[in-house]
Amino acid sequence: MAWLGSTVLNLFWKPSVNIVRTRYHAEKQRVIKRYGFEEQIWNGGLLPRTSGKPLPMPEYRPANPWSERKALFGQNDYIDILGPGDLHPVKTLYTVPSWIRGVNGNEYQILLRKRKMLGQAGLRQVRPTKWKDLQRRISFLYRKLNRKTKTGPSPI
Amino acid sequence: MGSRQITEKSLSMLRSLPRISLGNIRNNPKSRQNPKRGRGQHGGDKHGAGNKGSGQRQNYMRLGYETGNNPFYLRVPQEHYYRGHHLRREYPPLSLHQLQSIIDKDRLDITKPIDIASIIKSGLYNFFPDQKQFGVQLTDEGADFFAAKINIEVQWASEQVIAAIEKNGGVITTAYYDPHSLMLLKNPKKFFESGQAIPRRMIPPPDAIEYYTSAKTRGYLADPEEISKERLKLAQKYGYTLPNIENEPNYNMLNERKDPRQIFYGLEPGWVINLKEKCILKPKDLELLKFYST
Amino acid sequence: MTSALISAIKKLHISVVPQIRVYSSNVAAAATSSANNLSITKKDWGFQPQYTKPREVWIENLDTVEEQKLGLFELHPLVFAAPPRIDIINQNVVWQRKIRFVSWAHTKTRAEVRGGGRKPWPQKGLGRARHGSIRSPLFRGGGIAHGPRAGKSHFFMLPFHLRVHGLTTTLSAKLAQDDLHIVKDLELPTDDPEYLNELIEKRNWGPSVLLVDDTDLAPRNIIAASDTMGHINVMPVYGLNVYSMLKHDTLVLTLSAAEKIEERLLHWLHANTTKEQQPFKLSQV
Amino acid sequence: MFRLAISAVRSIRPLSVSYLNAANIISNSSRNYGTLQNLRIPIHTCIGQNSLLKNKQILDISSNLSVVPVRTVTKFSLQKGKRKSVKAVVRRFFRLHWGGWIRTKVGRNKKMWKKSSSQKRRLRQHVFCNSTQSTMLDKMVTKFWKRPKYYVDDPYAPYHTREEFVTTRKKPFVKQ
Repeated sequence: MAWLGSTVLNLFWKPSVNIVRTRYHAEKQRVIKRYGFEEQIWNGGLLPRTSGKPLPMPEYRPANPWSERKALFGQNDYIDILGPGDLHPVKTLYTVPSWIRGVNGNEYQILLRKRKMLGQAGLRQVRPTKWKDLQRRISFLYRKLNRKTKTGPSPI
Repeated sequence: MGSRQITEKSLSMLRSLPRISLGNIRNNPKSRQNPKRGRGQHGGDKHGAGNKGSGQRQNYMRLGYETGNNPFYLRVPQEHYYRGHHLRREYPPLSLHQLQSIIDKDRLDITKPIDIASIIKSGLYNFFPDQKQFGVQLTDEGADFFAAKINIEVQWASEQVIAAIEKNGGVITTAYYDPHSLMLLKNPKKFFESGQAIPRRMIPPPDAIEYYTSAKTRGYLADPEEISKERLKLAQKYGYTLPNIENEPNYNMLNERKDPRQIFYGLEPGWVINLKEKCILKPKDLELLKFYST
Repeated sequence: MTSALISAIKKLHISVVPQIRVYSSNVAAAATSSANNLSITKKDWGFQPQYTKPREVWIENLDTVEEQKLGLFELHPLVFAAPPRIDIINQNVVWQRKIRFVSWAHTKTRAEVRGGGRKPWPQKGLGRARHGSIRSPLFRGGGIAHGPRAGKSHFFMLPFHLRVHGLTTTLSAKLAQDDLHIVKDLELPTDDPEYLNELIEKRNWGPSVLLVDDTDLAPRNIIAASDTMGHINVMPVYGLNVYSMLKHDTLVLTLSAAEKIEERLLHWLHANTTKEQQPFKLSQV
Repeated sequence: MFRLAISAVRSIRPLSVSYLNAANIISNSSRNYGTLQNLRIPIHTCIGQNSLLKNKQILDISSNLSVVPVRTVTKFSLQKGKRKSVKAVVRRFFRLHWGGWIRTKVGRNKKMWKKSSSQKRRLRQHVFCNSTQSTMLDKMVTKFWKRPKYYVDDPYAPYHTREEFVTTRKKPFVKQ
């Protein structure tokens, strides 16, 4: 009797089929842009290997960790301890420009020092725009630091 | 090294560890505070700015401003407490108690006359001639148990101090030094290295002349006979018997004084001290001799 | 034969004085035992080691590829057996990096970017956002707000005694890890770089070697031999520093250099350093 | 009438402009005494009788140029980038060595005719500032004013230390 039941079912009932509209990525049409537009994103499948212009990879140049500058880094930093005692390590920092050698402070204090030392060296005449920007920055920082910041205890 | 030989143990442990290099060193954990502000549920609450007000808005009012009131620091009537401070002379104090402890620690040689240079050299007293400080002021703290027989030269001393020193058979002089001379006395080596001739000591300014010529204060410009009279008077006033220093074995030391123009003991103005060749160069020119002797 | 003798001497030495050997100063300043020209130097320091015993190291040679032990040498434990504080070493290295570092990264503010003086469009009536300058930080091509400004210095002075202890700690760590060698002098028989390479290879000194001599002018052969190799460097005593000691695998001191280093560091460990401990002032340098 | 006025204004204008210039020169040169002295010679020699720099009006103004008083803290000064003291504080208050500040009383010179003698006596006293005020005053002055000053015969000498009280004493107790 089982065969009868199944044939009856097959006669009267059919499974519902959903028709799905498939659209694959590769079949998508590109949006056509106006003339001269250059697509920034690569959408042509795999990346180019052999032909065309090479990717902008910089040439590999290994750094020399034993160049003279790196090999002797820090020499004479303890010259006041190991040396005869009349020379301070700050005096041996030849690589640092003299106006900032051994100086510590905020931007305003550094700029004041720069103006004092480079102004005498003729920065004003040689680089008038730089000089003007320096002056403007100093006056801006003066107003900002003195009027718009919290007042802490005075330095000891 | 402690009792458990921690250094030895750690050094021997280091033997079996990889080589210390630039790549594997670090500071102690938590030695540095993280400069970043928190962002979590409660870490990101107020970031230390508090709740409402000018703190949170970062509108920092100028110091002392009272939102329109006459500020406190301007409200108080003027009273020039500091008037003339730039003209006044300072004398940093050294108590007799401190002096006694310096002597007890054997950092001061009392077989020689003591002046400000030897006090500085003890390393237990310091002063700054560039800050209008004009030398030692000996104060009477510890005068009761001061028990050293010394020949000391200070820049300022009170009557009690003089009595305390003379009671023990010592001698005290108050002497004026100008700031430049004090600079030399504070760091003689630096001056000698500069290769200059020792200058003359300047005479005291008008308002100090009286103090330094008075025998009561044992001024260095006072008459010696007056001073010996005053010594006796002071002994009678404070009720002690004045020891007779003439019979002392070190009478010469107790009687040694500097010339009013002299800065260092044993060195005269005009001399140049050559530290490198360890010799003294003395002027011979008559004009120079005349200049330095007046 | 030699090594047996030396081990016998060392055993005797240890058995006589148990755990802590306080140095007795009645031994002659330099006593030389005649066995095979082996010199054993006992030193009479101005500052006696009080609780720790002196370190003993071999005096080696550079004139043959094979290592020859020329004698024994004593090193002061305050300098060469200090507690190995890695944090002090790190602080010293950070300090050495920072004193010479100046950040030159720079951005222009809206005041420094060219142009931007004119109001780009009227305040009202256009339906656009209000703007006063095309160089404001909101604009493309405008100035940078709170950007880096050139000439940011990171200079600071590490406290004096931390620097002294940085040197002693690093020297101690190097000695404890067998990376510190004492040689008689820096005389080489030849100026051939191959010889120096072979010597370093043979003695297992690691590729990079820092040689320290007491004099300003090192012998010609060692300079010529190490000239082409960046990782073999020669320094005078006053040039010695924590960073270089850590960068090079092996530290080689000459006898006189070791004595000089010891003398300087012992001096500072016992001297009155009030002047050195004052806060740094540029005008006083 | 108006025209006249305008022309009058016009005739004044160049004068005012060069007057500004003159002020510029003066203020620039007064920054440095050395340059001022150098400038003095050409001014007197090169410039003729009817020079603007000899104008009495300008000279009056330039000789009376006064620095605008600043009565708040300057945290970073224009010349050296350092903190500056508030002079108004130094003129009104006095700092004792232990960190306390003393001041006079407010209104001590006002309406004295109607104050009783005891009130006047109280007004003559000098009193302490409280903790908040002292902290503020400490922020307003530099380390120069916080350094103890060792004068001889200082009338404030007894007040500079607080050795009398157990909780404020600094020196160790000395057994004799």
